[in-house]
Amino acid sequence: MIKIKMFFFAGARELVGQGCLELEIPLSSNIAELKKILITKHPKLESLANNAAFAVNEIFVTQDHIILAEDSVAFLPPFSGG
Amino acid sequence: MIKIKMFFFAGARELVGQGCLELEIPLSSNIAELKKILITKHPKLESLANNAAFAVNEIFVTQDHIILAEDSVAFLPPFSGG
Amino acid sequence: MKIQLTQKAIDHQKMVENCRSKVTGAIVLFLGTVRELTGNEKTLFLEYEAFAPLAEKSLQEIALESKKMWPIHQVEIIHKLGKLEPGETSIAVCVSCPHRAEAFAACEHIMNRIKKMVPIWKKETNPEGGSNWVHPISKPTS
Amino acid sequence: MKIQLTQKAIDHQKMVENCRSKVTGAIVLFLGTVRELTGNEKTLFLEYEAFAPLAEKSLQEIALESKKMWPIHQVEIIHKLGKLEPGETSIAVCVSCPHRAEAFAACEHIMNRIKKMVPIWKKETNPEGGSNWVHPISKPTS
Repeated sequence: MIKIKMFFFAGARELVGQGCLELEIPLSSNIAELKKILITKHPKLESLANNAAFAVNEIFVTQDHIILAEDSVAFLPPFSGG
Repeated sequence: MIKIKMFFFAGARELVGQGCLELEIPLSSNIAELKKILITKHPKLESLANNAAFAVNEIFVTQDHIILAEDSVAFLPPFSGG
Repeated sequence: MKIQLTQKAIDHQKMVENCRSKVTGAIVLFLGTVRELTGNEKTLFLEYEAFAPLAEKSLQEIALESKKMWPIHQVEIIHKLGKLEPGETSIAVCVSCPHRAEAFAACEHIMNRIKKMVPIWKKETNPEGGSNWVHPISKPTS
Repeated sequence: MKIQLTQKAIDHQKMVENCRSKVTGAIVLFLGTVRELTGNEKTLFLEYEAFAPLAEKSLQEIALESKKMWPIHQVEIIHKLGKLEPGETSIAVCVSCPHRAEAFAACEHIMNRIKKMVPIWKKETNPEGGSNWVHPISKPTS
Protein backbone atom coordinates (compact mmCIF):
# COMPACT_ATOMS: atom_id res chain seq x y z
CA MET A 1 0.00 0.00 0.00
CA ILE A 2 1.06 3.58 -0.65
CA LYS A 3 -0.14 6.84 0.83
CA ILE A 4 -1.42 9.59 -1.45
CA LYS A 5 -3.14 12.96 -1.03
CA MET A 6 -6.54 13.38 -2.68
CA PHE A 7 -7.94 16.83 -3.54
CA PHE A 8 -11.61 17.36 -4.39
CA PHE A 9 -13.18 20.37 -6.06
CA ALA A 10 -16.61 21.94 -6.51
CA GLY A 11 -19.43 19.35 -6.44
CA ALA A 12 -17.01 16.53 -5.60
CA ARG A 13 -15.68 18.47 -2.59
CA GLU A 14 -19.23 18.95 -1.30
CA LEU A 15 -20.15 15.28 -1.79
CA VAL A 16 -17.02 14.08 0.01
CA GLY A 17 -17.40 16.71 2.69
CA GLN A 18 -13.81 17.90 2.54
CA GLY A 19 -11.39 19.28 -0.01
CA CYS A 20 -8.40 17.19 0.94
CA LEU A 21 -7.78 13.78 2.50
CA GLU A 22 -5.05 11.17 2.81
CA LEU A 23 -5.70 7.80 1.25
CA GLU A 24 -4.00 4.40 1.14
CA ILE A 25 -4.16 2.58 -2.17
CA PRO A 26 -2.46 -0.57 -3.52
CA LEU A 27 0.99 -0.16 -5.03
CA SER A 28 0.90 0.47 -8.82
CA SER A 29 -2.75 1.54 -8.89
CA ASN A 30 -3.72 3.64 -11.88
CA ILE A 31 -6.36 6.38 -12.08
CA ALA A 32 -9.10 3.97 -13.23
CA GLU A 33 -8.45 1.80 -10.18
CA LEU A 34 -8.35 4.83 -7.88
CA LYS A 35 -11.77 5.84 -9.20
CA LYS A 36 -13.21 2.47 -8.17
CA ILE A 37 -11.73 2.84 -4.68
CA LEU A 38 -13.20 6.33 -4.38
CA ILE A 39 -16.64 5.20 -5.55
CA THR A 40 -16.63 2.35 -3.02
CA LYS A 41 -15.89 4.81 -0.23
CA HIS A 42 -18.22 7.53 -1.53
CA PRO A 43 -20.92 5.96 -3.72
CA LYS A 44 -22.41 9.38 -4.46
CA LEU A 45 -19.25 10.26 -6.39
CA GLU A 46 -19.96 7.69 -9.09
CA SER A 47 -21.63 9.91 -11.67
CA LEU A 48 -19.10 12.70 -11.27
CA ALA A 49 -16.18 10.24 -11.21
CA ASN A 50 -17.21 8.80 -14.55
CA ASN A 51 -17.03 12.28 -16.08
CA ALA A 52 -14.16 13.73 -14.07
CA ALA A 53 -10.65 14.59 -15.20
CA PHE A 54 -7.68 13.82 -12.96
CA ALA A 55 -4.42 15.59 -12.31
CA VAL A 56 -1.37 14.24 -10.52
CA ASN A 57 1.00 16.79 -9.04
CA GLU A 58 -0.76 19.51 -11.02
CA ILE A 59 -0.50 17.76 -14.39
CA PHE A 60 -3.48 16.29 -16.26
CA VAL A 61 -3.21 12.50 -16.54
CA THR A 62 -5.10 9.73 -18.34
CA GLN A 63 -6.94 6.72 -16.87
CA ASP A 64 -3.91 4.42 -17.15
CA HIS A 65 -1.52 6.73 -15.32
CA ILE A 66 0.20 4.87 -12.43
CA ILE A 67 0.02 6.68 -9.11
CA LEU A 68 3.15 6.82 -6.93
CA ALA A 69 3.56 7.21 -3.17
CA GLU A 70 3.16 10.78 -1.92
CA ASP A 71 1.46 11.87 -5.16
CA SER A 72 -1.11 14.66 -4.96
CA VAL A 73 -4.12 13.55 -6.97
CA ALA A 74 -6.85 16.03 -7.94
CA PHE A 75 -10.41 14.92 -8.73
CA LEU A 76 -11.74 17.46 -11.26
CA PRO A 77 -15.48 17.36 -12.04
CA PRO A 78 -16.61 18.62 -15.47
CA PHE A 79 -15.55 22.27 -15.78
CA SER A 80 -17.94 25.21 -15.87
CA GLY A 81 -15.63 28.19 -15.91
CA GLY A 82 -15.76 31.11 -18.29
CA MET B 1 -31.44 69.88 -69.95
CA ILE B 2 -31.86 69.71 -66.19
CA LYS B 3 -29.77 71.13 -63.36
CA ILE B 4 -28.40 68.83 -60.65
CA LYS B 5 -25.99 69.13 -57.73
CA MET B 6 -22.96 66.85 -57.76
CA PHE B 7 -21.07 65.95 -54.56
CA PHE B 8 -17.59 64.42 -54.62
CA PHE B 9 -15.77 62.68 -51.79
CA ALA B 10 -12.24 61.66 -50.86
CA GLY B 11 -10.03 60.99 -53.91
CA ALA B 12 -12.78 62.10 -56.30
CA ARG B 13 -13.10 65.43 -54.50
CA GLU B 14 -9.37 66.03 -54.83
CA LEU B 15 -9.32 65.09 -58.52
CA VAL B 16 -12.25 67.38 -59.31
CA GLY B 17 -10.83 70.15 -57.11
CA GLN B 18 -14.08 70.79 -55.27
CA GLY B 19 -16.59 68.89 -53.17
CA CYS B 20 -19.74 70.27 -54.78
CA LEU B 21 -20.71 71.70 -58.17
CA GLU B 22 -23.81 72.36 -60.24
CA LEU B 23 -24.15 70.48 -63.47
CA GLU B 24 -26.50 70.49 -66.48
CA ILE B 25 -27.34 67.11 -67.94
CA PRO B 26 -29.84 65.93 -70.57
CA LEU B 27 -33.36 65.15 -69.37
CA SER B 28 -33.85 61.49 -68.37
CA SER B 29 -30.14 60.73 -67.97
CA ASN B 30 -29.35 57.77 -65.77
CA ILE B 31 -26.31 57.22 -63.57
CA ALA B 32 -24.36 55.39 -66.31
CA GLU B 33 -24.86 58.36 -68.64
CA LEU B 34 -23.92 60.82 -65.91
CA LYS B 35 -20.67 58.92 -65.42
CA LYS B 36 -19.78 59.41 -69.09
CA ILE B 37 -20.48 63.13 -68.82
CA LEU B 38 -18.29 63.37 -65.70
CA ILE B 39 -15.43 61.44 -67.32
CA THR B 40 -15.56 63.72 -70.39
CA LYS B 41 -15.25 66.77 -68.13
CA HIS B 42 -12.71 65.20 -65.75
CA PRO B 43 -10.83 62.41 -67.56
CA LYS B 44 -8.83 61.62 -64.41
CA LEU B 45 -12.06 60.43 -62.75
CA GLU B 46 -12.39 57.47 -65.11
CA SER B 47 -10.81 54.76 -62.98
CA LEU B 48 -12.61 55.87 -59.82
CA ALA B 49 -15.90 56.35 -61.68
CA ASN B 50 -15.84 52.77 -62.92
CA ASN B 51 -15.59 51.58 -59.34
CA ALA B 52 -17.68 54.20 -57.61
CA ALA B 53 -21.08 53.87 -55.99
CA PHE B 54 -23.67 56.60 -56.44
CA ALA B 55 -26.31 58.02 -54.18
CA VAL B 56 -29.21 60.29 -55.13
CA ASN B 57 -30.70 62.39 -52.35
CA GLU B 58 -28.81 60.27 -49.82
CA ILE B 59 -30.05 56.92 -51.10
CA PHE B 60 -27.83 54.40 -52.91
CA VAL B 61 -28.90 53.92 -56.54
CA THR B 62 -27.98 51.59 -59.41
CA GLN B 63 -26.55 52.45 -62.84
CA ASP B 64 -29.98 52.64 -64.50
CA HIS B 65 -31.49 55.07 -61.99
CA ILE B 66 -32.97 58.11 -63.78
CA ILE B 67 -31.81 61.45 -62.41
CA LEU B 68 -34.36 64.22 -61.92
CA ALA B 69 -34.00 67.99 -61.90
CA GLU B 70 -32.66 69.39 -58.60
CA ASP B 71 -31.40 65.95 -57.49
CA SER B 72 -28.34 65.81 -55.26
CA VAL B 73 -26.04 63.16 -56.67
CA ALA B 74 -23.09 61.83 -54.67
CA PHE B 75 -20.04 60.26 -56.32
CA LEU B 76 -18.72 57.70 -53.81
CA PRO B 77 -15.30 56.18 -54.54
CA PRO B 78 -14.58 52.68 -53.14
CA PHE B 79 -14.91 52.83 -49.35
CA SER B 80 -12.04 52.45 -46.92
CA GLY B 81 -13.67 53.11 -43.55
CA GLY B 82 -13.38 50.96 -40.48
CA MET C 1 -28.82 50.87 -30.32
CA LYS C 2 -26.37 53.71 -30.74
CA ILE C 3 -24.73 54.75 -33.99
CA GLN C 4 -22.31 57.64 -34.05
CA LEU C 5 -19.78 59.44 -36.22
CA THR C 6 -17.52 61.53 -34.04
CA GLN C 7 -14.46 63.77 -34.12
CA LYS C 8 -13.60 62.80 -30.52
CA ALA C 9 -11.67 59.86 -29.09
CA ILE C 10 -13.89 56.78 -28.83
CA ASP C 11 -14.78 55.81 -25.25
CA HIS C 12 -14.96 52.01 -25.56
CA GLN C 13 -15.27 51.59 -21.80
CA LYS C 14 -18.59 53.40 -21.93
CA MET C 15 -19.75 51.33 -24.92
CA VAL C 16 -19.12 48.11 -23.01
CA GLU C 17 -21.02 49.37 -19.99
CA ASN C 18 -23.93 50.42 -22.23
CA CYS C 19 -24.06 46.89 -23.68
CA ARG C 20 -23.73 45.07 -20.35
CA SER C 21 -26.97 43.58 -19.02
CA LYS C 22 -28.26 40.94 -16.67
CA VAL C 23 -30.06 39.09 -19.46
CA THR C 24 -26.98 38.48 -21.63
CA GLY C 25 -23.90 36.40 -21.00
CA ALA C 26 -21.54 37.70 -23.66
CA ILE C 27 -20.15 41.04 -24.74
CA VAL C 28 -17.81 41.34 -27.74
CA LEU C 29 -16.00 44.60 -28.41
CA PHE C 30 -14.05 45.16 -31.61
CA LEU C 31 -11.64 48.07 -32.01
CA GLY C 32 -10.05 48.96 -35.32
CA THR C 33 -6.81 50.80 -34.60
CA VAL C 34 -4.44 52.73 -36.86
CA ARG C 35 -1.37 50.76 -37.89
CA GLU C 36 1.94 52.49 -38.33
CA LEU C 37 3.03 50.10 -41.08
CA THR C 38 1.07 48.77 -44.06
CA GLY C 39 3.47 46.38 -45.75
CA ASN C 40 6.62 48.51 -45.92
CA GLU C 41 4.76 51.81 -46.08
CA LYS C 42 4.96 53.91 -42.95
CA THR C 43 1.93 55.96 -41.90
CA LEU C 44 2.35 59.24 -40.03
CA PHE C 45 -1.37 59.79 -39.66
CA LEU C 46 -4.72 59.01 -41.27
CA GLU C 47 -7.61 61.30 -42.10
CA TYR C 48 -11.10 59.84 -42.22
CA GLU C 49 -13.91 61.48 -44.19
CA ALA C 50 -17.55 60.38 -44.42
CA PHE C 51 -20.64 61.16 -46.42
CA ALA C 52 -22.19 61.57 -43.01
CA PRO C 53 -25.97 61.31 -43.56
CA LEU C 54 -25.64 58.21 -45.73
CA ALA C 55 -22.90 56.70 -43.55
CA GLU C 56 -25.11 57.00 -40.48
CA LYS C 57 -28.05 55.54 -42.35
CA SER C 58 -25.90 52.63 -43.58
CA LEU C 59 -24.62 51.91 -40.08
CA GLN C 60 -28.21 51.93 -38.79
CA GLU C 61 -29.21 49.44 -41.48
CA ILE C 62 -26.29 47.16 -40.70
CA ALA C 63 -27.18 47.19 -37.00
CA LEU C 64 -30.85 46.45 -37.73
CA GLU C 65 -29.97 43.69 -40.19
CA SER C 66 -27.73 42.10 -37.55
CA LYS C 67 -30.48 42.27 -34.95
CA LYS C 68 -32.61 40.17 -37.30
CA MET C 69 -29.83 37.59 -37.69
CA TRP C 70 -28.80 37.21 -34.02
CA PRO C 71 -30.43 37.74 -30.61
CA ILE C 72 -28.60 41.01 -30.03
CA HIS C 73 -29.53 42.74 -26.81
CA GLN C 74 -27.55 45.92 -27.39
CA VAL C 75 -25.29 47.16 -30.19
CA GLU C 76 -23.18 50.31 -30.42
CA ILE C 77 -21.10 51.45 -33.38
CA ILE C 78 -18.86 54.52 -33.26
CA HIS C 79 -16.55 55.65 -36.09
CA LYS C 80 -14.05 58.41 -35.56
CA LEU C 81 -13.52 60.93 -38.36
CA GLY C 82 -10.77 63.48 -38.91
CA LYS C 83 -7.13 63.01 -38.10
CA LEU C 84 -5.94 59.81 -36.35
CA GLU C 85 -2.48 58.77 -35.31
CA PRO C 86 -1.02 55.24 -35.13
CA GLY C 87 -2.48 53.29 -32.22
CA GLU C 88 -5.72 55.30 -32.11
CA THR C 89 -9.16 53.70 -32.40
CA SER C 90 -10.85 54.49 -35.71
CA ILE C 91 -13.88 52.28 -35.17
CA ALA C 92 -15.49 50.47 -32.27
CA VAL C 93 -18.32 47.93 -32.43
CA CYS C 94 -19.78 46.50 -29.25
CA VAL C 95 -22.46 43.80 -29.09
CA SER C 96 -24.13 41.92 -26.27
CA CYS C 97 -25.95 38.60 -26.79
CA PRO C 98 -27.17 35.76 -24.57
CA HIS C 99 -24.30 33.48 -25.67
CA ARG C 100 -20.79 34.01 -26.94
CA ALA C 101 -20.97 32.37 -30.38
CA GLU C 102 -23.74 34.78 -31.36
CA ALA C 103 -21.87 37.79 -30.02
CA PHE C 104 -18.68 36.92 -31.92
CA ALA C 105 -20.59 36.21 -35.15
CA ALA C 106 -22.68 39.37 -34.93
CA CYS C 107 -19.74 41.65 -34.15
CA GLU C 108 -17.60 40.23 -36.96
CA HIS C 109 -20.50 40.41 -39.41
CA ILE C 110 -21.12 44.05 -38.53
CA MET C 111 -17.45 44.87 -39.15
CA ASN C 112 -17.43 43.04 -42.50
CA ARG C 113 -20.52 44.93 -43.61
CA ILE C 114 -19.14 48.29 -42.48
CA LYS C 115 -16.01 47.77 -44.57
CA LYS C 116 -18.13 47.07 -47.66
CA MET C 117 -21.21 49.23 -47.27
CA VAL C 118 -20.48 52.49 -45.49
CA PRO C 119 -19.35 55.64 -47.36
CA ILE C 120 -16.28 56.46 -45.27
CA TRP C 121 -12.77 56.93 -46.65
CA LYS C 122 -9.28 57.26 -45.28
CA LYS C 123 -6.28 59.18 -46.56
CA GLU C 124 -2.81 58.05 -45.53
CA THR C 125 -0.01 60.54 -44.99
CA ASN C 126 3.54 59.21 -44.75
CA PRO C 127 6.46 60.75 -42.82
CA GLU C 128 7.77 62.38 -46.05
CA GLY C 129 4.50 64.30 -46.35
CA GLY C 130 3.16 62.27 -49.27
CA SER C 131 -0.48 61.29 -49.01
CA ASN C 132 -3.07 59.26 -50.83
CA TRP C 133 -6.67 58.26 -50.53
CA VAL C 134 -7.27 54.57 -49.99
CA HIS C 135 -9.79 53.39 -52.58
CA PRO C 136 -9.56 49.62 -52.63
CA ILE C 137 -10.66 48.55 -56.10
CA SER C 138 -10.52 44.79 -55.76
CA LYS C 139 -10.84 44.07 -52.07
CA PRO C 140 -11.27 46.20 -48.97
CA THR C 141 -8.26 46.59 -46.71
CA SER C 142 -8.64 45.66 -43.08
CA MET D 1 0.97 37.92 -22.30
CA LYS D 2 -0.90 38.19 -19.03
CA ILE D 3 -2.88 35.42 -17.36
CA GLN D 4 -4.62 36.03 -14.09
CA LEU D 5 -7.10 34.56 -11.63
CA THR D 6 -8.43 37.29 -9.39
CA GLN D 7 -10.94 37.99 -6.65
CA LYS D 8 -11.29 41.60 -7.79
CA ALA D 9 -13.48 43.20 -10.47
CA ILE D 10 -11.92 42.79 -13.94
CA ASP D 11 -10.59 46.04 -15.42
CA HIS D 12 -11.24 45.44 -19.13
CA GLN D 13 -10.33 49.02 -20.00
CA LYS D 14 -6.79 48.35 -18.84
CA MET D 15 -6.67 45.05 -20.75
CA VAL D 16 -7.57 46.81 -23.99
CA GLU D 17 -4.91 49.48 -23.43
CA ASN D 18 -2.32 46.77 -22.72
CA CYS D 19 -3.20 45.09 -26.02
CA ARG D 20 -3.26 48.28 -28.10
CA SER D 21 -0.21 48.81 -30.29
CA LYS D 22 0.94 50.68 -33.38
CA VAL D 23 1.77 47.46 -35.20
CA THR D 24 -1.71 45.92 -35.00
CA GLY D 25 -5.00 47.01 -36.53
CA ALA D 26 -7.49 44.98 -34.54
CA ILE D 27 -8.34 44.43 -30.90
CA VAL D 28 -11.09 42.00 -29.85
CA LEU D 29 -12.29 41.93 -26.26
CA PHE D 30 -14.65 39.24 -25.00
CA LEU D 31 -16.45 39.53 -21.68
CA GLY D 32 -18.41 36.69 -20.15
CA THR D 33 -21.02 38.17 -17.84
CA VAL D 34 -23.33 36.59 -15.28
CA ARG D 35 -26.88 36.06 -16.52
CA GLU D 36 -29.79 36.42 -14.17
CA LEU D 37 -31.82 33.79 -16.02
CA THR D 38 -30.76 30.40 -17.35
CA GLY D 39 -33.86 29.04 -19.04
CA ASN D 40 -36.50 29.66 -16.37
CA GLU D 41 -34.06 29.36 -13.48
CA LYS D 42 -33.25 32.61 -11.73
CA THR D 43 -29.74 33.16 -10.40
CA LEU D 44 -29.13 35.30 -7.32
CA PHE D 45 -25.36 34.95 -7.51
CA LEU D 46 -22.61 32.65 -8.73
CA GLU D 47 -19.51 31.39 -6.93
CA TYR D 48 -16.48 30.48 -8.99
CA GLU D 49 -13.81 28.12 -7.70
CA ALA D 50 -10.58 27.06 -9.41
CA PHE D 51 -7.82 24.54 -9.02
CA ALA D 52 -5.60 27.59 -9.26
CA PRO D 53 -2.14 26.27 -10.15
CA LEU D 54 -3.48 24.00 -12.89
CA ALA D 55 -6.01 26.58 -14.10
CA GLU D 56 -3.25 29.15 -14.55
CA LYS D 57 -1.06 26.64 -16.32
CA SER D 58 -3.95 25.65 -18.62
CA LEU D 59 -4.68 29.29 -19.45
CA GLN D 60 -1.00 29.82 -20.25
CA GLU D 61 -1.03 26.82 -22.57
CA ILE D 62 -4.16 28.02 -24.34
CA ALA D 63 -2.61 31.45 -24.88
CA LEU D 64 0.64 29.95 -26.20
CA GLU D 65 -1.22 27.54 -28.48
CA SER D 66 -3.22 30.47 -29.89
CA LYS D 67 -0.05 32.46 -30.52
CA LYS D 68 1.14 29.61 -32.72
CA MET D 69 -2.12 29.60 -34.68
CA TRP D 70 -2.52 33.36 -35.24
CA PRO D 71 -0.22 36.40 -35.40
CA ILE D 72 -1.20 37.58 -31.93
CA HIS D 73 0.65 40.65 -30.75
CA GLN D 74 -0.73 40.69 -27.23
CA VAL D 75 -3.17 38.51 -25.29
CA GLU D 76 -4.60 38.90 -21.80
CA ILE D 77 -6.92 36.52 -19.97
CA ILE D 78 -8.42 37.29 -16.58
CA HIS D 79 -10.94 35.08 -14.75
CA LYS D 80 -12.69 36.29 -11.64
CA LEU D 81 -13.20 33.83 -8.78
CA GLY D 82 -15.43 34.03 -5.73
CA LYS D 83 -18.89 35.52 -5.61
CA LEU D 84 -20.35 37.25 -8.70
CA GLU D 85 -23.70 38.91 -9.18
CA PRO D 86 -25.79 39.13 -12.37
CA GLY D 87 -24.22 41.55 -14.86
CA GLU D 88 -20.68 41.13 -13.51
CA THR D 89 -17.76 40.05 -15.68
CA SER D 90 -16.59 36.52 -14.86
CA ILE D 91 -14.02 36.29 -17.64
CA ALA D 92 -12.30 38.68 -20.02
CA VAL D 93 -10.13 37.76 -23.00
CA CYS D 94 -8.42 40.48 -25.00
CA VAL D 95 -6.37 39.91 -28.16
CA SER D 96 -4.61 42.20 -30.62
CA CYS D 97 -3.64 41.10 -34.14
CA PRO D 98 -2.65 42.82 -37.39
CA HIS D 99 -6.08 42.18 -38.96
CA ARG D 100 -9.56 41.68 -37.66
CA ALA D 101 -10.36 38.17 -38.91
CA GLU D 102 -7.38 36.82 -36.97
CA ALA D 103 -8.32 38.72 -33.83
CA PHE D 104 -11.92 37.43 -33.88
CA ALA D 105 -10.84 33.85 -34.58
CA ALA D 106 -8.14 33.86 -31.91
CA CYS D 107 -10.36 35.36 -29.21
CA GLU D 108 -13.22 32.96 -29.91
CA HIS D 109 -10.85 29.99 -30.02
CA ILE D 110 -9.36 30.97 -26.66
CA MET D 111 -12.84 31.16 -25.11
CA ASN D 112 -13.86 27.78 -26.54
CA ARG D 113 -10.70 26.20 -25.15
CA ILE D 114 -11.14 27.81 -21.74
CA LYS D 115 -14.64 26.35 -21.44
CA LYS D 116 -13.32 22.86 -22.20
CA MET D 117 -9.84 22.77 -20.67
CA VAL D 118 -9.56 24.90 -17.55
CA PRO D 119 -10.36 23.51 -14.07
CA ILE D 120 -12.74 26.23 -12.92
CA TRP D 121 -16.28 25.62 -11.67
CA LYS D 122 -19.32 27.69 -10.84
CA LYS D 123 -22.04 27.18 -8.29
CA GLU D 124 -25.42 28.81 -8.85
CA THR D 125 -27.51 30.08 -5.96
CA ASN D 126 -31.16 30.94 -6.62
CA PRO D 127 -33.30 33.50 -4.78
CA GLU D 128 -34.82 30.73 -2.60
CA GLY D 129 -31.35 29.90 -1.29
CA GLY D 130 -30.99 26.63 -3.21
CA SER D 131 -27.65 26.10 -4.87
CA ASN D 132 -25.92 23.65 -7.16
CA TRP D 133 -22.60 23.16 -8.83
CA VAL D 134 -22.67 23.31 -12.60
CA HIS D 135 -20.98 20.18 -13.96
CA PRO D 136 -21.97 19.94 -17.59
CA ILE D 137 -21.77 16.27 -18.53
CA SER D 138 -22.67 16.37 -22.19
CA LYS D 139 -21.91 19.90 -23.33
CA PRO D 140 -20.43 22.96 -21.61
CA THR D 141 -22.80 25.83 -20.84
CA SER D 142 -21.93 29.24 -22.20
